Amino acid sequence: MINKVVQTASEAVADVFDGATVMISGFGEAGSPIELIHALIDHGAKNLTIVSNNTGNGHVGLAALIGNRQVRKMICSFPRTAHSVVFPELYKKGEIELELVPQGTLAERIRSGGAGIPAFYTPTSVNTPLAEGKETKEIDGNLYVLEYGLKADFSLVKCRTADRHGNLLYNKTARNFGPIMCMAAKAAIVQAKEVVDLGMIDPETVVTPGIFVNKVIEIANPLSENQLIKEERRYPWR
Amino acid sequence: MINKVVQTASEAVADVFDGATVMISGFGEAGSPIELIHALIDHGAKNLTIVSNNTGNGHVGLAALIGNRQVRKMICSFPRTAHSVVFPELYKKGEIELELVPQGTLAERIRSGGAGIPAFYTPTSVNTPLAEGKETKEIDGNLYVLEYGLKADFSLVKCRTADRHGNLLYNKTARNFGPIMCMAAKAAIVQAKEVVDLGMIDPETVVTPGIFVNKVIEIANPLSENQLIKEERRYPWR
Amino acid sequence: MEVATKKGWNREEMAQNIAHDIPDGSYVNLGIGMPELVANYIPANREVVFHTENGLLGIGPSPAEGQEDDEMINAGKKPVTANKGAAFFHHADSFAMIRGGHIDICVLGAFQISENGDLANWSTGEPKAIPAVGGAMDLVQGVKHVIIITKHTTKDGTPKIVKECSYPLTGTKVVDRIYTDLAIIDVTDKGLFVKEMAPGVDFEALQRKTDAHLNQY
Amino acid sequence: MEVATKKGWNREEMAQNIAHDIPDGSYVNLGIGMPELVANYIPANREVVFHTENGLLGIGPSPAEGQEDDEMINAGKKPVTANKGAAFFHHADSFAMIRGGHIDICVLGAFQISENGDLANWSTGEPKAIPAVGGAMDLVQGVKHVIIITKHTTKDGTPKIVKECSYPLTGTKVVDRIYTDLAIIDVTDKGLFVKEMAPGVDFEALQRKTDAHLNQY
Repeated sequence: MINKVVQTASEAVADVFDGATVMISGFGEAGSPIELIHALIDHGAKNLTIVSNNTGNGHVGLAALIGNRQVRKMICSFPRTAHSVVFPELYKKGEIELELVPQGTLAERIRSGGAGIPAFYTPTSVNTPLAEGKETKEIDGNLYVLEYGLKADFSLVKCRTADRHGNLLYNKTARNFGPIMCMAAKAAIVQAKEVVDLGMIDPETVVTPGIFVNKVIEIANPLSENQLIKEERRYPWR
Repeated sequence: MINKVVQTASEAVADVFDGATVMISGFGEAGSPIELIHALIDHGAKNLTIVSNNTGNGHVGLAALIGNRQVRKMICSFPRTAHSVVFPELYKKGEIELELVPQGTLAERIRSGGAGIPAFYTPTSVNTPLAEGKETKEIDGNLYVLEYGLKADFSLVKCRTADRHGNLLYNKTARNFGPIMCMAAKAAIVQAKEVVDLGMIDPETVVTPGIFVNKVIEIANPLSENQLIKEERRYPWR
Repeated sequence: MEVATKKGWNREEMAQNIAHDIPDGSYVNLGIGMPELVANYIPANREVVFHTENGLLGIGPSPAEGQEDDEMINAGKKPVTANKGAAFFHHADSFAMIRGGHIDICVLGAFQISENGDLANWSTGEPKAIPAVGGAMDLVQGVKHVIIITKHTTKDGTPKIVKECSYPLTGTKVVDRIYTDLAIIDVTDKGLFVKEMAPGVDFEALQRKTDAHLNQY
Repeated sequence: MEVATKKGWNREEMAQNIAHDIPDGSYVNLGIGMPELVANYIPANREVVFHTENGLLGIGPSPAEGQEDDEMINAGKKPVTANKGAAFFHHADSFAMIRGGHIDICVLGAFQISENGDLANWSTGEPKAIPAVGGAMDLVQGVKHVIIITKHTTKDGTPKIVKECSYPLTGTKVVDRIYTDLAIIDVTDKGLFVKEMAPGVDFEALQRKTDAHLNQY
């Protein structure tokens, strides 16, 4: 019997170890698995390498994880956004590492990691500072940069609907990095707004097949990061 | 106004030129765009390079296209299947070229062609005859083979449902190569069992977004390749 | 001649100039900021599909106040809606559209554009700045027509269209056309050619505000 | 000793041996032909998800006669059904599952297996034969546990488990375990180890029918 559903967020993230690489879904506020991130803050794993498009907002979610000094290194495409305050401060003090990756290359590296492709050539970043020190190759008269697949020990992902096999549906633009991060992780940990009975998800519409998912937790009423930022909340709650 | 729907199969394939590379969806009998292939036989374009997983069955569809001597070269993973008779005969006579590609490498090369990835490394075929003459690279202690993205001038694809923007839904395992072949072609030509009004396809369930599609034709009652083979039919009909 | 500058196009007119040149049926990606204005001026008889790299084709009008959805945003993290015929997809598929040459046009801002079409628009290279690149490098490499919308000079009058970019590059030989407040300029293999000037702008004045050499058709 | 051969396991028993060793919750890909039998013998208290590389996870039982669907087939082009919890996907995603190490077990046939786990199962190398590879090379590289189901020898008694393969290779050092009609053999870094023998088979007889060196645990 396959049942990937667990009962608490702390159980979902219990296996995360010090030094792990953790991918976190979301683009800005959309698709960020805030309850799982907060459970990881409670859990306390340190020296993490985090792969996520941004660096979090305000003092909740990913920003709070960074603020709690659990993150050694960020791999992302856009570390400064309107509400990003924690990462910039630590970065300027030299207290957190940054690997800056063009957004499409980041997505493709994650998808490649999940698809067993160790490396690929891309036109993106050719002749720019982000290609410095990287192998290049001329193919059909054009120059390309070699980029390596990215894998993770864990992914924390938010979705809309899940079943006990881990089949997933997403909500609108909150889909973003979720499907490829599930693919690229040894253990994909997913928070779903609803867990439905097996057979309730049409096989034609499954976005992430369960084979890519390891644990599912239902968070029926996830917090709104936007709302928490407006209210200037901080995690751990004080 | 975007309206990719055309009225006849011959209009759909009218632009195919001699020497073109044409991808054809389908895995065995499932997902083969038989009406579009027959229109291409009527059209008569020659010296084609065809990318398709198999080489067709009996004397209809892809097999009939090959039998009509329009194909110079096949790029495929499994050229001999139970009902494949035309290709083997020509191949043994040295009258058609074959590029044999492992099935997963074929799929990834097509996807890469569509995604702007000119080349990638894969573990598949390492130390086998199919890697001979290909570049290899050691990454993290393992050996990988360099494979190149595949693009096409045209793709002929079968799907279940389409709208005038070219958004597509597929039917069960007939999905197979359709979505990636739409991506990899300069012009993706699609036969759909039904064309529905714009807005009838839920944006969350779109499998092929219309951006990858150029022409759509409704074939409400497509022929069954299995049935034609049982009946020993031949195209052109005689 | 200083009068000419003031007679240039304003932001809305610059966006209109671009919108006017976008053919019916195009797939278009708009960068964050000034490029977003372009969507407001597509002529009513044209159907243009807007792509946002965070995973949506078919962006519709901004939602009414109170109708915003945290999980329905564009690349600039602003609330959007979806038109009929829209599609959602994940990031790798979204950038397959970009890198794979499926988007017809993107409209981006710029710090500098060189006379051979190099673009610098992601970093001023200041040592203390936090670098952030987003999808800019993917867009300039993959999209068929890369269009720049920018003021012709910086606020202090420094030319943005230069012989060679001094800021870190986003890509080399990638820009196809530049729409400024003063002119519309094509980037060609033979150099920069002025396609159109704003009312009241003359060629000599335009050249003086431009570091790179300008040609007339 | 010839009697021993006849006392070996039959095809169904070979498939049962494999099914018995597939853990609850596994994701499994079955090759075309004899491997397909394995699906019939999964113990009722285990939930195993079967993958077919043409684009389906969650294969169910064969359809009733008259209920077949041309567009619902497995890799062997046979009609199948889908269980609750199934998912359809395209070929690139399907092989991402395979190549990316997401499938736990695959069961394949073989022409030859070498003592270091090399596998030859796609071509006899005859010059006039039409080569066909399908997904075999992807499966052996990507799947976590590669299991072979095969008669111990060819019909004329030639060993299939050999020191070195003479047929064109599918992959090197890829096989984890071999289930034959005579024995179950582990491929380890230290060579081939016999895990179990069929009733009536003794080690010396088994070794005589095997070109490669066999070890006992």
